[in-house]
Amino acid sequence: MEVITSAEKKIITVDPPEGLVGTGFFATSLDKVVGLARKNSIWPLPFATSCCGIEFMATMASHYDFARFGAERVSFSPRQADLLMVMGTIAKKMGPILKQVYEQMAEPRWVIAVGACASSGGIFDTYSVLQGIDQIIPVDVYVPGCPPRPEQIIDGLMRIQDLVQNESRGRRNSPEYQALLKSYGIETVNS
Amino acid sequence: MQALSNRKKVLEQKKMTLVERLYLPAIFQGMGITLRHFFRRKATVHYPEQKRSVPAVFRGLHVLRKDENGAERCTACGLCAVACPAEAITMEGGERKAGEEHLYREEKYAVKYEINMLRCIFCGFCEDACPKEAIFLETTFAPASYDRNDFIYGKDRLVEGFKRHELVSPITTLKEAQEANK
Amino acid sequence: MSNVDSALILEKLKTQFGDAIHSPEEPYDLLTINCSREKIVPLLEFLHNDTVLAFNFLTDLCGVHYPHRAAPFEVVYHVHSFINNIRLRIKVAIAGDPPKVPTATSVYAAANWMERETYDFYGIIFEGHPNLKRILNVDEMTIFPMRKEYPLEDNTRKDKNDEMFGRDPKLILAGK
Amino acid sequence: MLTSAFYFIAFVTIFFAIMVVVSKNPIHSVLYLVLTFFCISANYIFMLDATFVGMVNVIVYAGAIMVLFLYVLMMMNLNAIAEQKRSVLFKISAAVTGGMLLLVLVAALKDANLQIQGSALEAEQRIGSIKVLGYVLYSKYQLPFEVASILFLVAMIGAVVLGKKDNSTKTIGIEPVK
Amino acid sequence: MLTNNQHIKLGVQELEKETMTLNLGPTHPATHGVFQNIVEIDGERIVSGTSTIGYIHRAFEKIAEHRPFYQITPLTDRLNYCSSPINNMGWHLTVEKLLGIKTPKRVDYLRVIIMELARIADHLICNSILVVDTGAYTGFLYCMQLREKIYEIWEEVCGSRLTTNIGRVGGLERDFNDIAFQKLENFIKDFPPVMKDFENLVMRNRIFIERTVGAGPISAERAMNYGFTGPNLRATGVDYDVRAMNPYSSYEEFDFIVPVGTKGDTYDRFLVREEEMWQSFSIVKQAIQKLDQLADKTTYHADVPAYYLPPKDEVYNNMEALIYHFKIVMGEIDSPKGEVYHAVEGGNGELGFYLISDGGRAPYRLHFRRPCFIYYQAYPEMVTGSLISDAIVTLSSLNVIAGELDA
Amino acid sequence: MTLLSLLPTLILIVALFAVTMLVALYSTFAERKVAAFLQDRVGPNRAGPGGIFQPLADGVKFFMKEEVIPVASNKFLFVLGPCIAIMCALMTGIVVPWGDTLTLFGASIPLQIVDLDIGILYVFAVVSVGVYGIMIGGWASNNKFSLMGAIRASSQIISYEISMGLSIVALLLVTGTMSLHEIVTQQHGMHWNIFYQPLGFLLFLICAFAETNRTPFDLPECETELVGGYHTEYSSMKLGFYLFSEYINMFISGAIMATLFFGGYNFPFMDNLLQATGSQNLVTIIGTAFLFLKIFFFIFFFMWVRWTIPRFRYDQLMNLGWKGLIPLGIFNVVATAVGLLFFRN
Amino acid sequence: MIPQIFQTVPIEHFVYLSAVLFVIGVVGVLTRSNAIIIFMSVELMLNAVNLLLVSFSSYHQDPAGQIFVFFIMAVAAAEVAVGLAIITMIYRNTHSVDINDMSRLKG
Repeated sequence: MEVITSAEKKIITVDPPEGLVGTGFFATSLDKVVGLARKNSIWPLPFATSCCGIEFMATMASHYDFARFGAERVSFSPRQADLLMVMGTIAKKMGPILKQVYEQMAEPRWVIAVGACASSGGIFDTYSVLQGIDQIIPVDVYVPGCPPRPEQIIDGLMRIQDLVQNESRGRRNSPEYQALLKSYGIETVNS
Repeated sequence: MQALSNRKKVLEQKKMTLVERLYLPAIFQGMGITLRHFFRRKATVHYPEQKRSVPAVFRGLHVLRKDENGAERCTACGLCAVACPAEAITMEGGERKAGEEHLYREEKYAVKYEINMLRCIFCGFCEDACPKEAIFLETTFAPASYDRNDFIYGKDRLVEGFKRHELVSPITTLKEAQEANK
Repeated sequence: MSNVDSALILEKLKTQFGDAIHSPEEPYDLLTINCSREKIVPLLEFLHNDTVLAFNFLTDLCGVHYPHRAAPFEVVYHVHSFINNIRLRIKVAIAGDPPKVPTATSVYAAANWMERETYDFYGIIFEGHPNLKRILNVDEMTIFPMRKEYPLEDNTRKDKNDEMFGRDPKLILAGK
Repeated sequence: MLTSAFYFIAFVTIFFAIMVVVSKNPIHSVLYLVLTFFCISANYIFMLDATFVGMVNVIVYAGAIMVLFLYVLMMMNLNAIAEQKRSVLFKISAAVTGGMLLLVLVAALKDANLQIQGSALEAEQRIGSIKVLGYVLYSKYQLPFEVASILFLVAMIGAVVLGKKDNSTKTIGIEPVK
Repeated sequence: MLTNNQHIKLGVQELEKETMTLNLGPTHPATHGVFQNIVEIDGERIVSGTSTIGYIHRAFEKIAEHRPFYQITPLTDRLNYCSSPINNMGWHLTVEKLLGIKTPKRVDYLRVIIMELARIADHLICNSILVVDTGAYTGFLYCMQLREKIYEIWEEVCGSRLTTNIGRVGGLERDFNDIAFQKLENFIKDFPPVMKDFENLVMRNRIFIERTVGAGPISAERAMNYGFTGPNLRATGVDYDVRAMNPYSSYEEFDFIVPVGTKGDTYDRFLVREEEMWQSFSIVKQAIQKLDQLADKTTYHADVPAYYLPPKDEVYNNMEALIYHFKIVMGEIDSPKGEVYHAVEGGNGELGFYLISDGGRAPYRLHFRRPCFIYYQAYPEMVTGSLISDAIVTLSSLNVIAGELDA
Repeated sequence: MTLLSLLPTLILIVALFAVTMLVALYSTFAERKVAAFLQDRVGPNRAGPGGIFQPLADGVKFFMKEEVIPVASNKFLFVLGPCIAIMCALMTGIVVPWGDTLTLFGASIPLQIVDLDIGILYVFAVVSVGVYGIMIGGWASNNKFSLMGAIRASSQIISYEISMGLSIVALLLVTGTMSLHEIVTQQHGMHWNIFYQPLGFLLFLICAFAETNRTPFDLPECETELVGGYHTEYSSMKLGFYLFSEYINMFISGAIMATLFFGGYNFPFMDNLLQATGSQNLVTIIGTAFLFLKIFFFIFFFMWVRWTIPRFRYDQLMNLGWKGLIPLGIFNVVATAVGLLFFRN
Repeated sequence: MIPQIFQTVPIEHFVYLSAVLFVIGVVGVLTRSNAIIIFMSVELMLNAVNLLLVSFSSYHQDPAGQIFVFFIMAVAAAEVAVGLAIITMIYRNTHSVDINDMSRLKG
């Protein structure tokens, strides 16, 4: 049993249910292969609302080249994306839309909160701004900075890659994960 | 409308010439340009293996500096917290006890000093505000992490000497800048 | 490039509108006049249509809240004459609950959203506006957030100690 | 083997054809019709050795005409509109009419002289091949060919004129309500 | 005869409604930010549209009433984040106007360099995104490389790439160092070839011309009535430019032209922005020349000890400096009561700051005249009757920055 | 017809299937690399040495991704759409002559699965059916963007099929046969059709762009307007099928273009080589290699164009098709006919 | 080369098949009220005739039958182009493609 450090959310990747996957060589190496494959093929959905979006453009651009990680196919359709990159301020008016986009994404999905605004509200501690997107959707990785340098965004992606690589295939069906989603009031499609 | 200043210059939309109407010349010209880039040296910096240089003044992660004797400079005056537009700094002052002179330079010091890196916008006002040159923004970064509690940086991670997350190499020299475009 | 200056504008306006225009000032070289609520649209129309003045451009429109004044709200118009390159600030003080002022959309199309924004922030009703509803905030909002009595924060933030910033959290919660 | 293949294809063709008529959703109808055409083309190609006609059938009917139908249906977004229901009596009478027509057709064609000519059996050339068809088409049937192309041209122009959106014609047929 | 057919609805409105409602945004890829356009389309043609904004409303103006003057600079950074330095400078110029500070020539020139680089950066983003929206992605990346060079210069001066927080009341935070000038020189060397490449890629390409000519046109009268400023107004043929009409920061000494278009369509906006970039480039070169000619090589802020932070070593040794330091940081500087409006030519047009000060720590009221917010309301009118593709290129060419739009 | 005699054909089919898939798989990788290089970037390089496992990673990810079928969609058709798309893409390859004959174990095996005497028509038929995949998928998604993508796709493909047909008609006037094998054989010895039909080739090329939905004709899926176009609602391998079929189509159109206009597996000094070595097998293999070289060039060309120029607007695309290419196509047919009349003898 | 099918499947079966298809088309025309489906039923009838023509042509080894199929296809294509244009036009005006609604074009 491996615990991914997340005190707030307590995401625990549990061992897959017995009988479904044994501990045999095949299952574990399949897990590994799938992990490796997913890791190198993360298609981001840039939910860019403000300044961080411009830095994301810089990350996509030649100098930093997000593509090196297999992540250059930006898919604006939530169905096709693996990673929701929330970049920029999420106002309360935007919150439901963000949640809807998250719900539309196909499992497995990951979320990265890029920049101060998305992670915590940043300097905008105001009546109209959501103080961190983790109030409405579960977040896997936070990237600090306002806006973060492209290096930091890439760093965040690499954190995600670590997470992706080590995730067991059973995690998305585990009761813990279902409970996590339920705590956010998100309907799960598969169960 | 009449010209408002003597600087006006009208840009006419030129009619397309016959050659331009044929699509292909412009397309081939464009393809020539992209092909030239195809063989050009790539601009990409292979982060994380290679790191781009940033200037020494870059506003990265905060450090609480010590003086030449290894004593903490901070005196918990709170100016940095006041200057912080994101209200990300929290501190608690304490009186220096006898025998701690080698640890703290002034009579007052920060018992607790926390910066919420998720709130911080790295504007550098704390550095400007500090009268003791204690807080300083380095060229390193706060790394991404899985847990938001991980971003409350206490003194353990702020005081000078803590191993930093080196994302970029620190200083650009003039010579490097001159060579940058060769 | 032309001889239109503050004095001329003022003189023209005085002859046209008389007492509706009052207390002109010129802080930082920008002619500022106060106008009564009833005359503001005719005034803007006059400024817009007058061939000499030709204030063809509405630069800005915003509200200000002075809770301690008799007329607690003020709508400030900045108009600009491109040809004469001169700006003019017009202020309309309004009292009443809700505060009401006629809309300038008939003169300047640009006023549309600016008035909606002002309504959104201060609750100033622009009478005759084609689509006066909230623009920046959610429709469900009940307060007019820019009024001085409402706090900036919604107090959901937990990661700071207000005393650090010279504020007493209790007072803030009480809306002071 | 070929015989059973024929009966299989025939059965499938009839099934799809019936589905065309009974499907509620016009888009499904179109798709079933496409399948029907495929089956008929399969008949041409595999049973009747008329490959060229078969291919042209696919290209023209499945590839062009039915795409056009589908296009029009999608553009109108017609699946949302419920079709008016005909009465059961009407349907029964239609079916009876159809059945009687079938009887007549079968009766009429049953006694046609369907002997295969002996000479044809020994023919060297495949009559379905492009060479033969081309030769016949451009010699014996040249005039009809030309006429058909003129018909095409006229139809094309007609379609363009009809389909052209003109604001002045927008109200045709609307006024009569009084 | 027809009355029996109850299901036939012959109301004209019913018949007219053969349109489909399409929702562009708030997360549609073409919006490049967040705002919503609900358009009624008939086939591919837009019949009507409405815009909804406010999806990243951050209450700048309310925050500004709670922050001391100097802490408003980071807010302005996030207003039009494509050209933050212009916003910074605009704000500082406003405060300087309020406080009556006159900046030295060298400061003016340095500021001009920074602002014109910002304008180039802004227009680069806008034009290259326009080209991306027409389908050609590559030009965008060439432009982004150039933009990266501008970032490097800013970084050298202020220590940050995008949200620069550049400048202080009375001057700049620090002087340009040699590396900055060297990078500036490199930029001057790099700019023409990259721009030529970019222009050759699309400017006379028939596909691009046909996509943009006639897309989202607006007449000069309507544009002025709608409060257009900046390149979008200039594209309609009105040469209104704050730099030329009400020069600030010594712009009157520079030799530049104000390019205007003729039809006010997307192609005109593209052309105007392209030409403005060349003009900005020439201004930067002139500014460097002027800096060379100045005898003064070290001044980077006005001599206003009450408003400009003293150097750190003085804070220790000089009582007066220490007092000023505390006063400035606490935001307790002496500011006069008064109202001031100051405008600069931002990336998108006249960026105005209407500041009411009651002599207190924070502005009593600070209103931003955000050009995007004002001209974006014309968008439904501009796209009505055009195709969806036109609407999208029009949107990109208007360069609507969500941060500035929603404030 | 014994099973043994079918064996080479079966092997050929399997090999063709495998090669097509492989080429398509690596075309996705090549696309990303080419795009990156044209844009001064390096492209994917983390999955395996130089990133060569990138397509495999994508494939595995697709397979392991959750299948989302929108509630409001028509489930059967929703699944059927991508299947049709990829099936039609795969079907075309069987009439293409991939090489001359190989002689193995005494039996001569032509490197073409079937040599239809109406091969071109077959290609045409399959291509025209391929649009159903897009239309059905787009319609079944029950999403407005998808529907618009589907509508655009159908009208675009119908329109461009006409000019494609016209360019082929002109070509057929020259070749006098519809069998792809014969067309290739005729071009033996550098009598490539491109020299006789330059305009026809240009038309065919443009139409090939349109039929494969590549920029500048990628309106059905143009992401800045329609989010994802017809495949907006698709996730996992069903999306993979759509993306894949695009690359297979590119590969096949490259093959068809090489076959029709660039001599197929013919290469310069073919006869000399045959004389010198006397080994037909060697020549065949080199010929096949040359064919693939030509195809790869076309694939590169497709990508090169895509990453260089903007896309058309819907009405401009129609204008170009109906008012530009079709008249040109007709002109080409007439000119070819006149030319043949005067110069053939 | 003669199709093998001649030996096993009598031509009557093709006749019956096309007759059935034709009748299905007729029934479709009679029962449905959606103009487009009626149109499609007509196409089905045309195809039934085509099938018959091709089978006769094959069995009799006479290409004329297949030539006629081409003419039928040409006519069908022309008919579809014009017909669909008319339907589109009607739809635009009445927002319906129901033939019952079209009756009011009269007045």
